[in-house]
Amino acid sequence: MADLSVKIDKLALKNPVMTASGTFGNGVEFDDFFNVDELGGIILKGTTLNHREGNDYPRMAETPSGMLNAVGLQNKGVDYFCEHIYPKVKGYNTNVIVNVNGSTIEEYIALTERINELTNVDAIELNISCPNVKQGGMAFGTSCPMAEQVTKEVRKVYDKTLIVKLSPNVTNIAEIAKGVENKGADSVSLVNTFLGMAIDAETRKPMLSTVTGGLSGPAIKPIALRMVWQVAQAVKIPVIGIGGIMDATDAIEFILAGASAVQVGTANFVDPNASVKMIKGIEDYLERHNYSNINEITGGLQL
Amino acid sequence: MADLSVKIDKLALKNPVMTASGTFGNGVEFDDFFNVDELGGIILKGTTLNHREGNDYPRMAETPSGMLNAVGLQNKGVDYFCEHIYPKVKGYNTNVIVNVNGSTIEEYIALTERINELTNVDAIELNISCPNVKQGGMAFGTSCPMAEQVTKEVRKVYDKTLIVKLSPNVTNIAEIAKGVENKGADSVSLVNTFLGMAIDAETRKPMLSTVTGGLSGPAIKPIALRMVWQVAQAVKIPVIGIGGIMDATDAIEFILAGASAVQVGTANFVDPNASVKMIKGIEDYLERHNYSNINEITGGLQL
Amino acid sequence: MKKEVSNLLVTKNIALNHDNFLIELKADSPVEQILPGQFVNVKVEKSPNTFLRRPFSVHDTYPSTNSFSILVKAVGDGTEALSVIKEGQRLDVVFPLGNGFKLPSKGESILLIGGGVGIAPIMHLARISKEKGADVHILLGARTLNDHILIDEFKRYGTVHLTTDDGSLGTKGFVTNHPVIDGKIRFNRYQCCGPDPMMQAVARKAKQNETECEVSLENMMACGFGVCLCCVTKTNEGNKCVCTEGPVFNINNLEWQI
Amino acid sequence: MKKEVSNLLVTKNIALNHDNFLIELKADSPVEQILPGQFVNVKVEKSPNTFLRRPFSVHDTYPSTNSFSILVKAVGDGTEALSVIKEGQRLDVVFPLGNGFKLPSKGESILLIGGGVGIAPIMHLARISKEKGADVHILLGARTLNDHILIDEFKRYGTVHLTTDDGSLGTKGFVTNHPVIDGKIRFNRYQCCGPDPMMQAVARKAKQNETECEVSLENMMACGFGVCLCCVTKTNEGNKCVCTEGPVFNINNLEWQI
Ligand SMILES: Cc1cc2nc3c(=O)[nH]c(=O)nc-3n(C[C@H](O)[C@H](O)[C@H](O)COP(=O)(O)OP(=O)(O)OC[C@H]3O[C@@H](n4cnc5c(N)ncnc54)[C@H](O)[C@@H]3O)c2cc1C
Ligand SMILES: Cc1cc2nc3c(=O)[nH]c(=O)nc-3n(C[C@H](O)[C@H](O)[C@H](O)COP(=O)(O)OP(=O)(O)OC[C@H]3O[C@@H](n4cnc5c(N)ncnc54)[C@H](O)[C@@H]3O)c2cc1C
Ligand SMILES: Cc1cc2nc3c(=O)[nH]c(=O)nc-3n(C[C@H](O)[C@H](O)[C@H](O)COP(=O)(O)O)c2cc1C
Ligand SMILES: Cc1cc2nc3c(=O)[nH]c(=O)nc-3n(C[C@H](O)[C@H](O)[C@H](O)COP(=O)(O)O)c2cc1C
Ligand code: FES
Ligand code: FES
Repeated sequence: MADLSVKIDKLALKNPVMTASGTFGNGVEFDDFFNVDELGGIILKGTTLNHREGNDYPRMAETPSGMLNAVGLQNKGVDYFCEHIYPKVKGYNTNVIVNVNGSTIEEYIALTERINELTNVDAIELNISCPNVKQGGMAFGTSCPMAEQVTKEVRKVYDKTLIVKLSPNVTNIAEIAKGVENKGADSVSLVNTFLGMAIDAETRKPMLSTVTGGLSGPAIKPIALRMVWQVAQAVKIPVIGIGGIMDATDAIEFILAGASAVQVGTANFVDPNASVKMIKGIEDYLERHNYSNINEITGGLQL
Repeated sequence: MADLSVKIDKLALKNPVMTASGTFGNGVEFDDFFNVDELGGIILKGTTLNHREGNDYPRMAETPSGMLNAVGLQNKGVDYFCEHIYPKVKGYNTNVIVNVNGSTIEEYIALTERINELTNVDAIELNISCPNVKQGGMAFGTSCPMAEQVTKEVRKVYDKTLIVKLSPNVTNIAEIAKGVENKGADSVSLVNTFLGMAIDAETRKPMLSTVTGGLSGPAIKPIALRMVWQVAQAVKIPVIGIGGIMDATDAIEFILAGASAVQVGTANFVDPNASVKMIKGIEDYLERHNYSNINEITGGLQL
Repeated sequence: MKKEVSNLLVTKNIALNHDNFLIELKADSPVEQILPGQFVNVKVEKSPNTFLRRPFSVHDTYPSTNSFSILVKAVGDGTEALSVIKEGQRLDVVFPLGNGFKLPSKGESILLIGGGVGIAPIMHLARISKEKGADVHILLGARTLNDHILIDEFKRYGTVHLTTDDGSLGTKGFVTNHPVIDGKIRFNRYQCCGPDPMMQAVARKAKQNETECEVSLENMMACGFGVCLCCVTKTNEGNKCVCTEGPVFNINNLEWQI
Repeated sequence: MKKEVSNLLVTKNIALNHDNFLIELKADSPVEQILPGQFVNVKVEKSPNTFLRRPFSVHDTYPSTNSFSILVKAVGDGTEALSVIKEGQRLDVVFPLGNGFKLPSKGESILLIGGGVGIAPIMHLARISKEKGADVHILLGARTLNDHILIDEFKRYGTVHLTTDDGSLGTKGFVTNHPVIDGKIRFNRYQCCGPDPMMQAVARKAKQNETECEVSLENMMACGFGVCLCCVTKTNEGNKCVCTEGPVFNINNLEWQI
């Protein structure tokens, strides 16, 4: 059997399949379906310093081959996380990564410091790309100087693996990737959702309470793949590919484009077993093509 | 029957349905299917100063609810256009608009001057957003100063209606729209295609000869709609909505978001009659909702 | 009962009228543990405009054949694709989901209220409630005579009361116009599933009559099992997921303006 | 013939073997005017991964019933969805598209070469060529005996020669290994449809034997009627659209490295 293990900085992943923040709850919701330990890693739901109620309902709309969401980082805040969620997930025998969100640099720092205390959290994913919050969020991810600054400050207080999650809503994502690499990011993950919108023509109302929301799913895959390809060529740190990955073939495409690992998002809703099936599918692909190690195809696009 | 006529600057459209450049040939290819004069306007295939062979085959790949293209502005150049194509289209009783492309400002100007001589060309659409050419193209559309400069220079030599076609591959499309408005654009049309990519996992090769290409179709509709909404709020000139518009409902959504008119692109491939059917569909919608004039719903999103 | 994703066999698809379809699915595991009010999330194949799964209440369970049914009203592409599914085909289903209705104690009088396709979970609830020894009353509302379905089946589990908007069957008007709701019987509980305005009207009656009241919500869902946080409703403990902390809520917990 | 978009009735769908399906479609307009080598572009419903139409050669026309057929090989989602279409259903088809093969003069000898599902347009071409009074030879290549289909039908219109990769039927090897191609008969023309490597091998033979040669290309298409410019092939007059200036090309016009 082919060796699927990959490294993202200090993080050892038994395979390149992780699950994307906000689409996998805290992992425990999947215990009924499969053994979460089989995954390369899980990124928990976006956490903020303080409790957030999130946006009003309706928070989602289906679109062609995709969906819009406007959850708005609903979560109970980091104290609740440390007390009630961390105990449930710290026993997982997979990489547990917390998705960190702030509306100011100070918030990012305070939150990171709290997460840093949790021994079994192996890395943080710095979310500078949430399109669904009024303050902060995507503003950090769409400005190169701001992205650099938040990375630099968080780096100062965090020694474990720091992944920065990039926004696709930019003119030049490779530039931002290089910027955060320079400021000490150990890895970049991309993409977060695209800012989109849906209207109900009959009622003449927006489909989301917030008017705009984040587009995810297969619809965005071609753009996400292009961005991963561009970023992989621009940086030396490992790239984590995200965006419309539904099956092993999609995952292989991102890996060929240069991703060291992938995150499965919206696919978890369509098929709760999508991520774990993907591992098997990647194994089959490698075997069929006579590769003994996943690394042999990373960035292996034939030009 | 409701009044469907709209105005884009000096251009009177009998209805808001136009067809998008590069997806409608020179109109004549549709003569077998329906009477092209029924449309509000047609935007002809992208024209350049000199003959262009375009990119190598393969030039297209299907993606979830969309397609990538890498045609690369194949056309026989403006001389051929004036001599051979213009005579065929000048008799159309609809607005005939030429899509103008350059790799330098000088080329844009020279081309515009040539088109300006053609009495029956009612407007030009300045394409500063083609992702499929090495030089110029999208570079003009993704930089605000460059977009402004080309608009300003072309404005100097062109008195008829000047539509500037915007690229969606930017952080802040409203800013660019405002920029070109300030430099004299009479209207903005958006969006052009999103830069995307597809890989054949089995062969490990890109699906397009150019690796990346332009994504169009329903997949991009939520993002295009959001951009039209943002731009419509930012500018005073009429906005023309483009992006994944397949039927009358889609068109109404763009109009509610603030578009004065729409362009039908990829839908022409899926159903050659899509554009003309859309006119009927919009009529039915207005009737069903008791509107007597299309203008009553322009920008009529209920917040 | 553990949630599962299973490829279930369609053993029946009966058109009850032009837009309501009763689809029976055979499971691999015992279905006794599915609770009245729980729902399932169905992947719709061959429907290009149906990307996400579609949620449907469990209409009833048939423990002897390890089967359960859903009642599907064709309202869009996904439900239309389901309406033509054939016996022998398979459906990929995540189940069972959600919390379910409160079950009555022996001797309690309960009024189960269903409007439109909201009658779906009422059958299962009525049957189990009768088995528990409750005095079951079932109040069903529909637009016209022709929209009323499954009345005989409901009669097996309780006293059936009917309303139609146009008066073509039963009491004319909404369910809340039916005399049973303000009548002699002091119900221990109203349990209701239907369009939001109907459930709110019932909730108002419940307040007036000081009767406990549960409603089953149908918020738009992306995942159905508590991970996307898209399906929330406001409660007095903040936003709660309808798919895991509902779909059944006691109206006292909801922030409804009634 | 004017191009049209029509909702055509499926009058037959015959499985010829496990992956080849002959679908007959009834048109509203007379089909005599469809030329051999022309193709149609089919909208595939209920196939979520099939966004664009799918092009298929006209296999033959049946003027007495205003019908024509296509031969579909199931290779992906779109063709698989078509393979299960039933008599009585309808298909949305744009037709006829493309230029068509050159038709022979009376007394000419022609060799029509088909490989794999590339045999599709050869039937129509063979029938019309025979009607024109040509001496028609048909050379069909397939992987094995079981992949050869419609041989008896082809025999009606000319002398049939067969090859298989494994020698299980006819000459072992590729079509270009068959003796007829270098044999006694000096053909006026080879006309060929099949996988690119096969057509290129045939083109090489044609150069060697100084024989006129037409090939039918299957480039990926978005529109099928000349507006998207996606389907181009390099010719000595620059890029040409396969959908309007082809699919049939004289090899002298192509920039093939042969
Ligand atoms: C917990 C729950 C239980 C349900 N039980 C049943 C049931 O037993 N029987 C039944 O027929 N239906 C039930 N529904 C509603 C059913 O899920 C929707 O009718 C279905 O998803 C519509 O899919 P579609 O593709 O046919 O329609 P679409 O084309 O997606 O939409 C058609 C119309 O239905 C509306 N709609 C879409 N999704 C929902 C939704 N989740 N809730 C309400 N309206 C929606 C849309 O706004 C639109 O107006 C339930 C929904 C939930 C959340
Ligand atoms: C002018 C023309 C005539 C054709 N005539 C016939 C015919 O008579 N009978 C027949 O069975 N097929 C014919 N084809 C090929 C047929 O169009 C494809 O097999 C079909 O589009 C595949 O669709 P799919 O959704 O099943 O496969 P997909 O899932 O889209 O693709 C499956 C595989 O087929 C390849 N493929 C997809 N589209 C094409 C294409 N246009 N040409 C070649 N390969 C493709 C893909 O690269 C992939 O490897 C013709 C194609 C053209 C351009
Ligand atoms: C409902 C929903 C909630 C999300 N919440 C978060 C979040 O809290 N933090 C974050 O970084 N990304 C969040 N995302 C973005 C995903 O992690 C992922 O980047 C995106 O959905 C694209 O991947 P996909 O196409 O595979 O879904 C969310 C996405 C969805 C659909
Ligand atoms: C095959 C193809 C060719 C195109 N060529 C041009 C072009 O020459 N000039 C231009 O401005 N836009 C061109 N476009 C972009 C379209 O005009 C349109 O902006 C885009 O496709 C989005 O709309 P849609 O989703 O409705 O297709 C082309 C698009 C396609 C698919
Ligand atoms: S639908 Fe995803 S949390 Fe309820
Ligand atoms: S397929 Fe569009 S031009 Fe040929």
